[in-house]
Formats: sequence, C-alpha cells, structure tokens
Amino acid sequence: MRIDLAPMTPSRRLRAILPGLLALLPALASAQDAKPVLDTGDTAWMLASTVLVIMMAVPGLALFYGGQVRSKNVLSTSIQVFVVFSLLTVLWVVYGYSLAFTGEGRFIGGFDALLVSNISPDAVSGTIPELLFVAFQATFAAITTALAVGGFAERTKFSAVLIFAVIWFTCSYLVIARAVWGGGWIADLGAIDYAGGTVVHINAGIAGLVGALIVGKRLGYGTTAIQPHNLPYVLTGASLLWVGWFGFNVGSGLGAGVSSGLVLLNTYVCTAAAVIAWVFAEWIFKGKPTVLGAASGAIAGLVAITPSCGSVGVAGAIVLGLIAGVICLWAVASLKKALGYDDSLDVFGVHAVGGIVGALGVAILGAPSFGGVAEIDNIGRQFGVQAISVLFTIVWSTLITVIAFAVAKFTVGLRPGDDTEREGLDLAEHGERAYD
Amino acid sequence: MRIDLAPMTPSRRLRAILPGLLALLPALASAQDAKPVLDTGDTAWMLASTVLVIMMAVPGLALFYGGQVRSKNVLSTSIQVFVVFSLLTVLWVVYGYSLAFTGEGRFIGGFDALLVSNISPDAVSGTIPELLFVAFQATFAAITTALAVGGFAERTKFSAVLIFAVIWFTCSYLVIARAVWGGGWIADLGAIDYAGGTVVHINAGIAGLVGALIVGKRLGYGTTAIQPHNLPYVLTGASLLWVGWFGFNVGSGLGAGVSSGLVLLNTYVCTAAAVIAWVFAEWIFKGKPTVLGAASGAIAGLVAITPSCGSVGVAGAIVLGLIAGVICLWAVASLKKALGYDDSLDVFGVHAVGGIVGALGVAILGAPSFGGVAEIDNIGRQFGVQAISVLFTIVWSTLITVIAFAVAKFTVGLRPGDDTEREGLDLAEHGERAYD
Amino acid sequence: MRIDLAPMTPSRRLRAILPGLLALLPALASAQDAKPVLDTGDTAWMLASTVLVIMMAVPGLALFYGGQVRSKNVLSTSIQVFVVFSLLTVLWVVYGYSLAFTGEGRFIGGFDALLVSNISPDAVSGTIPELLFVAFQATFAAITTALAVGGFAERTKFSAVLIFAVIWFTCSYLVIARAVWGGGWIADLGAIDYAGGTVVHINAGIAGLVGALIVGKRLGYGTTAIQPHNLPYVLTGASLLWVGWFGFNVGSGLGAGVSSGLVLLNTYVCTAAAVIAWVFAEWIFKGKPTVLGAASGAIAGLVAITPSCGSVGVAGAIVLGLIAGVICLWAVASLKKALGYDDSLDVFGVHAVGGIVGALGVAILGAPSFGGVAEIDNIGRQFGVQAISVLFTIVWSTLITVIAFAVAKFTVGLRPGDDTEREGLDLAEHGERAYD
Amino acid sequence: MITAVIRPYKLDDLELAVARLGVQGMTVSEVHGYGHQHGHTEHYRGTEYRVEFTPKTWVTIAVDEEIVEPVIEAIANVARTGKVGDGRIYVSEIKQAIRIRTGETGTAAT
Amino acid sequence: MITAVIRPYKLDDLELAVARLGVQGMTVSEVHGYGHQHGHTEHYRGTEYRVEFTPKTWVTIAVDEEIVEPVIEAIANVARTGKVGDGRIYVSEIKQAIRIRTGETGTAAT
Amino acid sequence: MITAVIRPYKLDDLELAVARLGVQGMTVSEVHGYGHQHGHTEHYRGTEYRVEFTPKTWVTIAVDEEIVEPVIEAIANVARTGKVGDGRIYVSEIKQAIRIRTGETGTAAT
Ligand SMILES: Nc1ncnc2c1ncn2[C@@H]1O[C@H](COP(=O)(O)OP(=O)(O)O)[C@@H](O)[C@H]1O
Ligand SMILES: Nc1ncnc2c1ncn2[C@@H]1O[C@H](COP(=O)(O)OP(=O)(O)O)[C@@H](O)[C@H]1O
Ligand SMILES: Nc1ncnc2c1ncn2[C@@H]1O[C@H](COP(=O)(O)OP(=O)(O)O)[C@@H](O)[C@H]1O
Repeated sequence: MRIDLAPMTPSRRLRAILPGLLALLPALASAQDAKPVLDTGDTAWMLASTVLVIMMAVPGLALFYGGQVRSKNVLSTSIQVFVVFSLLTVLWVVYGYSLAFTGEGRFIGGFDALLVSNISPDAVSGTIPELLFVAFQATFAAITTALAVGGFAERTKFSAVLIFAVIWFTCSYLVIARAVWGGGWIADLGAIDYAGGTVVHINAGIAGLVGALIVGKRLGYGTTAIQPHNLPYVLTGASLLWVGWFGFNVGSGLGAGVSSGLVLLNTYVCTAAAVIAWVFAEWIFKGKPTVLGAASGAIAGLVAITPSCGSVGVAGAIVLGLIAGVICLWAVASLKKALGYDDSLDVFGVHAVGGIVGALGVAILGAPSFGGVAEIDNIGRQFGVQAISVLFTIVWSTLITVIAFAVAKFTVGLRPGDDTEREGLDLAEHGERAYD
Repeated sequence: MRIDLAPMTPSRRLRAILPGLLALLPALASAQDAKPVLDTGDTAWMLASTVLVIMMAVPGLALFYGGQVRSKNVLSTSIQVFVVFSLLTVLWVVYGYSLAFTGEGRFIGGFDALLVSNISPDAVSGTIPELLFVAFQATFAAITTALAVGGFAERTKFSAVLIFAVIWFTCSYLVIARAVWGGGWIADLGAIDYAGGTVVHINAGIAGLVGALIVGKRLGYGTTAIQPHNLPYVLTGASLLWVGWFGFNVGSGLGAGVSSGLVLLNTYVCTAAAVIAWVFAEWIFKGKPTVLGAASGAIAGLVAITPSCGSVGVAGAIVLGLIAGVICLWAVASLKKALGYDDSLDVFGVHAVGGIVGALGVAILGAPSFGGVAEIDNIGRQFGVQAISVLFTIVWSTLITVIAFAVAKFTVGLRPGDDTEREGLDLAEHGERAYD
Repeated sequence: MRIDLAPMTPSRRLRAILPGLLALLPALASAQDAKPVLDTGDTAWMLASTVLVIMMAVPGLALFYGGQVRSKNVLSTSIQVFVVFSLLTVLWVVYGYSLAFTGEGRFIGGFDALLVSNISPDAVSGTIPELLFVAFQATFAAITTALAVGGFAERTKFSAVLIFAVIWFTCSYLVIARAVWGGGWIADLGAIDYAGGTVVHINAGIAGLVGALIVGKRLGYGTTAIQPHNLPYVLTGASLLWVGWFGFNVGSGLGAGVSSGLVLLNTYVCTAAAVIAWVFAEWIFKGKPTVLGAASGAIAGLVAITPSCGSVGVAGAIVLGLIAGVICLWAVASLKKALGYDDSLDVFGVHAVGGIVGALGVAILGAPSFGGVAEIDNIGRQFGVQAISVLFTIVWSTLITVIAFAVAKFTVGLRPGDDTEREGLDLAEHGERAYD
Repeated sequence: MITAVIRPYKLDDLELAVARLGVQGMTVSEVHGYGHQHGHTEHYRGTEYRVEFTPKTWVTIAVDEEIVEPVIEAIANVARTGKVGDGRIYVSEIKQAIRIRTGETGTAAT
Repeated sequence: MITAVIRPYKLDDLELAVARLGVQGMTVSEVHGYGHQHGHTEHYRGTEYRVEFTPKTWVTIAVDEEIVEPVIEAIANVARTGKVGDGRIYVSEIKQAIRIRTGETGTAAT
Repeated sequence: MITAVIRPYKLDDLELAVARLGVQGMTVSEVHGYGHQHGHTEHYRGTEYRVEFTPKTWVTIAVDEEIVEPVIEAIANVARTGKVGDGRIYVSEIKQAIRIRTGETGTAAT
C-alpha cells in the first residue's frame, strides 16, 4: 500500500542535517538499506518533540505576539496565530505533506499521499512511526505561517490573513521545504540547515516584512504610543518558545541519538548568550535593560542557532548568540527606523535577520577550525552555498507574499477601515473584548 | 510481596484499546506470558505523558476555567481545580487504584493495594515501572473530577465542591473506570474507548450538568452579562490542554510503539479540524469568529478524538473533528438555550456531547470501510455496544451526582448566599482578590 | 581528547542518589567498567527532563515570583529571574561545569573543561550524551541562583542582583555542588540527597534570607499592604514549577529506569499532600483556604520531596508532604512574624525550611522500617549525617552571601533610592510598565 | 449632577431603579474608597497591615432638576444594605451640558 | 472645569485639538457608560443579555473662563461621529485651583 | 469637595496626613494625566513617540467647610516633590451629601 519513496522521507530530511554532523551518525548509511526498525527511545523523543513544537505555537507564540500588541488587538492577534496554526495543520495532512515530501518532482512533489492515505499506520520510517514524522513536519509548516502574521498585526482583516496563509503556505512554504528537505535541490548544493533557518525563519520573516509594506502602517504609527499591553505575557510567550524550541531543534535530528546532546546544549546556551547580549547592549546604548529586550534576545538566539545547532561547537554557539543578540537589536531599533517600515512584531528584524546571521554564521563557526563539527573544507565556498539558499528564500518568499496579498486585496480587502482599526480589531472583527 | 494480578493491570487497560488497533501490537499476547521487561523508550514516553496530563489540569484547566468566569470568581474556580486535583491524587493512591485496578470484583476491586503498599518499587508492568502506571492513572482520576466542577462554577461553596468530589470520585469514577479498564465488564462487551471518552468526558460532563441543575442558576443568569473576564487565559488554557492531551491520548497506549504515530496525528488533526469547524460555523451563523469559539472548538475536537484516536484513520479524524466542532457549538448555543440550564463552563455541551460524538462516531469511522483501523465487522452492532457504554455512564454518573450533592446540601449547604455570590466567591470564600 | 574523569561524572552524581535506592540499579557497578553505551530511552527522558527544568525557571518561576510582587515591580522581578537564569547558563558552560564536575580537587574542580572544550560531541556518559549531562546540570545551577533573588525582590538594584548572582554561583553553588555531586566529600559521608535538597533549596533559601537581611526591608513593610498583584500568575507559575519539577527529580536518576516510577509518584503525591495540608491548615487556623496557600503548599511539597524522592515509600511521601505543608505554613506566617525579616517571596520559609524538612525527614521516612527503600541501618546516624550536610550548607551559603552583597554594596550599591522604590522598579530600572 | 459611591454588585439594581424614573444614561467607573470601613486589618504571610481601601463603583448621572430627589432616594434605597461601607451620594451643580452627537444642550443633554 | 465623556479612540485627536487652543494639561480615566446606546443585546453561548455599558474615556480639563466655549466646541467637533454613543460634555464651577508643585492658584493652576 | 491629582505613590502619605485633620473617608481612582510633563519622548524599537500621559491617582474627599483650607495645605505638603508632575488640587461646591447607610445628610455625610 505504501509507495517506495515514503520510508526514505526522514532520511531526506536528514540530508539537510548530515553535512553538519561529522561522524555522529555512523549507522545511518547502512540503516537505509535494511528494513526500518522502530526504536522506542527515538520515538519517545519525537513524540515529545512534536508536542513541544505545538506548545511553541499555542500558547507560546500566541502569548508572545498577543502581549506585544495593544489591548484592543490582543484577541485578533492571538486568534490569527491559533486559527492559522490549526488550518495549516489540516492542510498539511490534506496535501502539504504529499507535495513537500513525496513524489519525484524536483521543485514540488506529487499527489500520491493526499490525506496521507498511502501511509500504513504501522509504517516505520527511520526509527520512528512514519505518521509521527508527518505530524512533526506538520508543526513546522503550521508555525512558520503563524510567525509571518506578526508582521502585519493590528491592522489586517482576519479573512485577508487566512487567504494569505493558505496561498503562502502552498506556494512558498511547500516549495522551499521541498527544496531543502523534500526533493532537495538546495540540500544537494550542500547547504547546512539543521532545523529550518531558511525554510522557517527567513521565509516567515520576509513574508512578514513584505506583508507589512503592502498592508501599510498602522494608524498613528510613529506619532502615537504603540506599546506592548502586557509584558508578562511577552516574557511568558518567549519562555515557552524557548522551551518548545528544543523540540524544534533537537527533534530535527529525528531521534535521541548522541548528537542530541550537542544540539540541545547549543540551543540552550546560544539563546542564553543572546539574552545577555541584547540586554547589556540596550543597557549600554539606550540606558536601560528591558523585559521586551530580554524576550526578543531569546528569540533572536533561538532563530540564529536553528540552522547551525548541529554544526557549531558549544563555544561557537555562545559567540553566535552574542552576535545575533546585538545584530537583531540593531535591526529592530536602528535599521527599522532608517527604513521606516511598520513590521508590528519585528518578524523581519528577529526572524529574517536572525535567520540570516545563523545561516551565514554556520559557514564559519561550523568549520572545524572554528571549533565546529561540520564537514566544511572551504569556508568561502560554504558561505556561498549558504548565501544562495538565503537569497533564493528571500526572493521566492517576497514573490509569493506579493501575490498572496494581491489576491486578498481584490477579494476581501486588506484593512478593516480606519474607525474599526482605531476601535480595535477585537471588538470589530471578533465581537469580543479580551478583558472584562 | 506483590499480588499476582498487579502485573496484568496495564494489559487490562489495554483491553479497552485493543479492539481499536488492527495488528499494531502483535507482541502483546505473548508478552503477557513472559516476565515483563522494562523498556526505557516506553518508560521515557510514559514519564512524559504523565507529566503532560498533569499540565493539562494545572495550569491548563485552571486557566481555561479561570479565564471564563468573572474576575470576582477566578480564584474560586481555579483553586477548585487545583485542590480537587491534589486531593484526588492522594485519594487515588490511598484507595482509588486498589478499588479500580486490583482484586477480583467485577464491579469494584479490592483493598489489597491500599496505599499501593503491595507494589514493589522495582515492579515492572508491561514495559514500564508499575508505579508509573499508578501515577499515570492517578492523573486521569484527578483531572476527570476537576473537569466536572466547571458545570457549577461561580456559585457553589468550596466545601460542597470538595464533598461532591470525594463522593463522586469514589462511587462514579472508580466504578466506571473499573468497568472499562479494571474488572472490565464494559470492555468485555467490546466497547472501544482508547483514552477515556466515557470514563472521563461523558462521566464528567454529566456530573457537571446534573450539578448545575441541582445547585441552580447563577444569580442574574439570563438577565445580566456574565462574560469571560480574561480571554487570553482561556486561549492559553485551551492551548495547554491541547498540548497536554497528547500525554492523555498517546500515553494511553502505555508506550512509544508504532501505534503512537497514528494516535498522535489523529489527536492533532482532529483538534485542528474542530477549531476550524467551530470558528467558521460561528462566522457563518453568528457573524463573527471568536476566540472563545476557537478555544472551545479545540476542546470539542480533543474530547471527540479521545475514545477513537487509535481506531479512526487520519481522514476520519478530520471528519470527526469537523462534526464535533459543529455539534458542540450547537449544543452550547442552541441546545443549552432551549433547555435553559446554567452549565457555567459548558462541561456538558463540550465534554459530554463531544464525548458522545466520539464514542458513537468511532463505531462508524473506526470501521475499515470508512478508513478506520479497528476490528469492526458489524458497524450496527458496534454502535449498539458503544451506545450501551454511553448510556450506562450517563445513568450512573447522574445517580451518583445526585447523591453527592444531596450529602453536600445536608451537611455544609450548596450556595454561599446571595450577597456573597454577588460580591464574588474569591473574597468571600478565600479572602483574596485575584488582581491588585 | 576527553579526560579520564569525565565519563565518571554522572556516576558521581549518582553517588548522592545511590544510598537512596536499595537494589534498583544493579547494573550500575558493572556498567562503570565497560565503555558507556548510549540508551535512546534514557536519552529521550533526559532531553525531556532538561527541557522541563528550563520550563520551571522560565516561565514557571518568573510567573510565580512576578505574580507575588506588586504590579509596579513585576517586570523587575521577572527579568531578574530571566537574566540570572541566562547568565548563569553561560557561566556554567564557561567554567561552572569544569569547576564542579571535573578535576581532582576535593573542594573545587579544575579548569580542564572550560567551555566544555574537552568533551567530544559524541562522548557518552552513563547511557546519555555527555553534553546532555552538562546541559542538565546547567539548569540546576541557573535555577538555584534565580530562586534566591526572591528573598530581596522589589527593592534591590538589577546591577546588584547580577553581581550577587555571579559571586554566589561561583563561590557557593559550585562548592556545594562539588561537595555533594562532584568531588563528593559530603556524598562520601553517606548523605542522601536525590535531586538537590541541600545544593539547591537550602542553599538558595539561605541566600534569600541573608540577602533580605542585608538589603533591608521594603519601604512600608509591615505598615502598608504589600500584596500579590496577580494570583492567577502565581497559581500558573506554581503549576509549571510542579510540572517541570518532574524533570528535576526524575531526571536526577539520569535515565528512564525502573526507579523512575517511584521517584515520579513520590514527587507527585508528596506535592498533592502538601497542597492539601497547607490549604486545610489555613482553613482551620486562619479561617479561609487561599490560592496563595495552595500554590505555596505545592512548592513546599516539591522542595521537601527533592532530597528524598528516591528513598521514601509512597506512603512516606504523603506523610512528608503533610508535614512539609504545615511546617512551611508555620514558617512563613508565624516564624517570619516572630523574627521580623522581610523575605519578599518566602524563599527561606519555603525553600530552606522545606528543604530541611526533606533532608532530615529522609533519615526517618527513608528507613525500611518506615516503609522507605534506602539503605539506612541506623536512623540516628543517618540523621546526623543529614544534619551535617544541612549545617554546612547553611554556614557556607551565609558566608558567601554576605561577601557577595558586600561587593555589590561597595561597587554599584544595593538599593535604588526611596522615591524610585516607591514609584516601582519597573519604570525606574527598566523603563517599562508591565500593563498598558 | 448626581454622583454616588456604591458597592460594585449593587450596580445592576441601581440601573433598573433609576431607569424606572426616566434616567436614560449614566457613566460609571471603578474606584476604591474608605470611610467607616477604615482600619480593617489583614494578615498576609506573617505581616499584618491595615487594608484601607475597598473596591467601590462610582456612578455619575446627569439628571433634570425635577427628578433629582426621587433619583437620590431610589439610589439610596437599592444601595443600602445597612452594613458599614454602603457609600455616599453627592449632588453638585452643572453649568452647562452638551450632547456631542447632536449639539443639544440643557435637559436633552442630561 | 470641563468634563467630557468620549469614545476612547478619539482621545488623541481631542488632545491635539485642545492643545491648539492653549490647554496645557488634562486628566483622563477609563469609564463605562450607557445612554441612547442602551439596550443592545448580545448572545453568549446560548444566553442572551443586554450589554448596558460600553467603554468610554472620561476627560477632565481645568481651563480659564475665557476659553471654555472654544474648548467645548473643539471637543464636540473632534468627538462627533454622528453615531449613537458619541458622549457628553459637562461644565461645572471650580471654587479654587492649586498647582501642588508651585503652590500657585487661579489661572496658573488650570 | 476636594479633588486632587497626585503621584500614585504619595497616596499612603496623603491618607495619613488628612486623617490627622479629621478626614474620615475618601474615594480614589487610577487616572492618567499630562500637564507640564507633556512632551516627553520615548523610543520603542525604532519608533519614537511622545508619551503624553503618566499614571496619577485621583483623590476625592468630601470635607466640612471649616477644614477645607488645612486639608488642601496638608495635601499640597505631602504631595509636593518639587519635580514637574506633582499634580493639582481643585475645590468645588457640593449642594447635598447623603450617607446611604444611614440616610444622614450634611456634615455627617462628608
Ligand atoms: N469623606 C468622603 N469623601 C469621599 N468619599 C467618601 C467619604 N467618606 C466615604 N466615602 C466613600 O464612601 C464609601 C463608604 O463609606 P463608609 O464610611 O465606609 O461607609 P458608610 O457610608 O456605610 O458609613 C467609602 O468607601 C468611600 O468610597
Ligand atoms: N445622563 C447621563 N449622565 C451621565 N452620563 C451620561 C448620561 N447620558 C449619557 N451619558 C454618557 O454619554 C455616553 C454616550 O451617550 P449616548 O446617549 O449613548 O450617546 P449619544 O450622546 O450619542 O446619544 C454614555 O455612554 C454615557 O457615558
Ligand atoms: N488643566 C488641567 N486639567 C486637568 N488636569 C490637569 C491640568 N493640568 C494638569 N493636570 C493634572 O495634573 C498633573 C500634573 O500636572 P503637570 O503640569 O504635569 O505638573 P505640575 O503641576 O508639577 O506642573 C497632570 O498629569 C494632570 O493629571
């Protein structure tokens, strides 16, 4: 009943990881020949990882984003995260997995696995149930699109957001996921992307920025105070993102093998270092260390370590975190001011910029000469390959975002009207107030 | 030191699951003969699952319920969840496990395992430590009773709630748990209930409704606005319930075997589909998609997939979610209005109704002809068996709830008095205000 | 590339556990001789455990502490937790692990493993990746120091807190961790401390108290109302601490072996029992059961079971919980009043007192004659050994705390000034308001 | 202009009572107050302190001269429990009242 | 003393408008009100109820006698949408005004 | 009727000060205000904006005619820091005061 290609899927996913791991997975090559045998330990961790990535999105991202907007828009923002996440989960199972991971197409897959109908419940892929792999990948697709909505929060109609989400997921996420993990033309170049720095973060960050530019600025942006309405939510959300991200990164190794130790420790210390860097940089340059800064620093570190967590050494992870913390602070404070766009929740400044820092940084810090464990002989060449994957993602995501918003604009319209926006989207679009 | 029956307990638990799994567990029959050997992978997942179910209750349920009441009752509602959960955990270990899972009685067990005194710390049951099985089951007992208190929130004395909890747990939960998982007369009928649709959700939902009817409506119900005071809490609570529910459902397989993939994916997509169904149905029929709807839809989907997560196919899980979302919305909006009861947090409309949808739906969607993986030869017969288990649960839970509230009424009284209720239970019963 | 001692580190950690486990780990002795082989099940659980301990700190502790202070100090309190946790994570990797767990020194270790540079990414220690062990230990160091800051919250400069944290971590935490887990002179005495009752809780509790005494009382303490500003946060934080603590305690067994069942169940029921004890004691003695009491009771139970979770029987765990709940209530209500110190968040009353109850209680309740599973022949002797480890921790932590605050005082100063303190530290020190 | 400080849970009743007298609008806000309720002490983890302020609701109603007395009476009746902390009613003069939507002044704007 | 009840999102505009007339300070608070907006019903999970109160912003501005009229007019202009619920403006007398920092009274303290 | 806008953290002191003069009750609420504090700019992630409003506490005290002056003075003394933003005191006339619990009017109701 199952197609031949299916059991190889996770190993395709692994190809994006492999260049980053010197010799940690010796059994893998031979394992591909034999009939896959389930390992309960690997499965236990992948179950936990899938759950952790779900927790990143709901409640993690919903709180992180919801706390940063004004109290009149907290429901609007968090229902967007919640419903986009749910919708794309369903679409992933309906056609996403099939298009990204099955079939022969180089740029897009086939329709053989619609509704995962050709996967037997007892199929094992690598060392885990194949349906668990499907679920784990679903969380990635769903959270990526949910991330993007932060760019144009507080001013976009719910219906427009959903239209954007469906189109962008189908045409941008699936295509890039296939390039890196599925058909693999980017992976074939030798690009290192352990857990999705390009597919997830640069991709979403660009969509957020382009969406913000197309939708336009929030009313009053730059003149009136637009501040987070609940910073404890922001810190709680960032914390849950940190916690859940271990599922995202360590789970990308698809098991609980020896490399999980390095990946977990890198994810942990890079984030901690980025928190320190952002907070101290603020303290030095702006006078005060802030909670919003600490939370943002954590996300910056997490994003930066995502592509590189299996390639850099522990010292390299700390260095990467320090760099990412400072650069992302510069991006959301100075760069954003200079360019004047209104990316509500700094999806670009944190996810795209942090993702680029990580994707390029791994070419250097992943090299053995810099304490890394990746098979990088030529840093310059690797840097070039990384840059190509980054550039492709930027261009493609921009293109699709423009199309998606064009469709939304000419069907349901983008913005709810000035009075509605001033009154807040919660009441106007959802008929509810967050607090009573 | 250990009684003979003890090591079989988890396999009894598995009997309720087995009809739902075609041939995913071939080794099980023979495993029962051999001395059980611990599997670290299975154990790792069951540790994680136990922790996840605890997280469902605290903070998940406490936030989900606490956010839905008025700000003057948030502490009252969440301390009820917290203390009922704690109290029943202790009682489970003191006598619950013994009565539900040990001894020979068909309807109720024995007193051999009081304080789990006859279980050696190194006893292995199935492939996990036996004490871990005790702990995992404790979480089910404790959260079930905590769910029920949502039906009569905002107006019942704390002491009355505790009296209800102890009596209902002892006489309703333990008896039904034994029928399905312990002694097993319901399981012997061949009823499918993977993770506790009847034992947990219908059982609790009925108790909530009957309690609501006995205690009477909240003052001002139907005339003044009684609205959730903090919807971000509600969404966060629902999210944590979703996250924790993977421990509840996938953990019910008692290991990290191949079937865990199907169970996890079903739990994930059914919930996502129910969110979409509820939100879109609201949008169409009531004009606006709401956060309360998104959160409620998630719970409806989770409840519906609970009995069926090991039996339906992935497409079936999506269908079930869509159905559950719409039916539960109808139950909490139209049915509730027609009947006029005041089930404060819709324990009946979501848990009982959703549980019934799942328990009956599995008879159809679990059949191989509908893409399911259960051994259902005769859908009509299976439907009948499912209906019997549902009806028994409804009748029994109603009976015990009536008795429990009668006891509470004639000892401590049910309601705290009109002025106290108007002022809010937080201050009157607990001497605290939630926010300062 | 790895030094000889490294692979023994986790087994050293186990020495503190071993006396508490009768014969649950028979394979251990021989395992030390053979080359360590990774077990995916153990690794899966240790990955999950590490993540759970991180969740205890962020967001758990940040919410638990943040909710208890006034709304003008919630950011100050939670950023202290967040940044201290991050900072010490980095320092742990930079030099902490090396000083605590490597080298030959009896009181402090060596500098061989600075930046964990001599640990190969594919090194296995016990049955898990060695770097995972490093990460797991990092969470302990980081959360311990974060716990301490609760003692002097709402009145201490951020800079002073950071200076305290670095000095105290280096001179107190590392030294005591080495004594118990690393070089092991306390462990050699035969002291039982499964998961860190002395190293973590007594240590942090004393630092909190001494810090509170040195910094002085909050302005208005004793005259004006200083109340928790958000009790739902407190309950949520306590719940997440409970949830995460399973990683802390069960993870301290460094795998998912058979003893994990007992440790998990003990951690679960002791906490539940302490909640019940605290709440009912309040109800009886003060008239009302409170949410703050329920939350505090949970922490008291968790602290008390920390050293003893592998040694007491399940009935013993319940007894310990009941005792800890009542004694800690007495400590924070009566003892604190009698002594008149201002320990803002009762770090002493809950962590030090609860830790002492657990550390001494295990000598009795851990004995087989009291249903325990520890190898305690002579309860009196064991009690003496436990008392020595407690006393040493108290004396050492006091000394270092005094020094750390002296340094802070003469460099950056301790308090921000009266007007600033009255206005709140959020605005003055961090330029932010929590709620808008 | 009638201003009343009442117990929060009395607001629904107050609203109904004054509506019967023809009052068609009001503005309320959450306040804290003390008076004879002053001096109540609470215990919180070993510290004792006086809780001065309890939550009250502040109601502002602009009414025509002629119904001032009946409205006051109605408010006093529904808000009275007889226990300390029932609150106060204050009456003050408005020089001018404008309804923003229509620009009407005087009686129409109360 | 000018007191206005307006729609919350009109505050920014109001502030700019009165600043142009020389108003140098104001105090605002969040309130809830009803008037002709009274009687709107909502559905919430099977129960129907009237939502009496909608959120409004209460603005208090102490101004010199001579600019009372222009300030009222400015407020009415920016706050008017023409839809029910625009709010009210009330003017009352202050007997005395003191600026705490300087002890100034009268005009300087408005 | 004395109305004062003060810095929130000055409330405790104010309460003690006026209690000494025989004031037995008051009502307070959280407000936001600007005045000479107007115009302070903040930076938030690359955008600069003026923060007009800072949190203040609004205190309303009904007192007998004869102690109006000492109460004003006491408030001004405790609330003064000398830094911009100290706040205002306004005095206005009450036509009638009723204590709900007892129905008393006049002085007893202040
Ligand atoms: N002098 C006052 N000025 C302003 N408000 C007052 C004054 N006295 C009382 N109040 C308000 O009235 C409320 C009830 O007053 P209190 O004296 O406690 O009860 P009672 O009116 O029943 O004696 C107080 O909480 C406060 O809000
Ligand atoms: N009699 C009144 N006393 C006090 N406030 C009032 C009164 N009538 C209206 N208001 C306030 O004015 C707001 C708007 O009034 P409303 O009658 O709903 O709209 P409109 O003024 O456009 O007819 C109300 O929400 C309420 O806050
Ligand atoms: N014209 C006014 N009307 C109403 N409130 C005012 C007015 N001017 C100032 N206030 C209130 O007084 C507070 C302090 O005033 P401000 O001018 O900033 O300081 P200062 O009184 O020290 O000069 C303001 O925040 C505002 O709440």
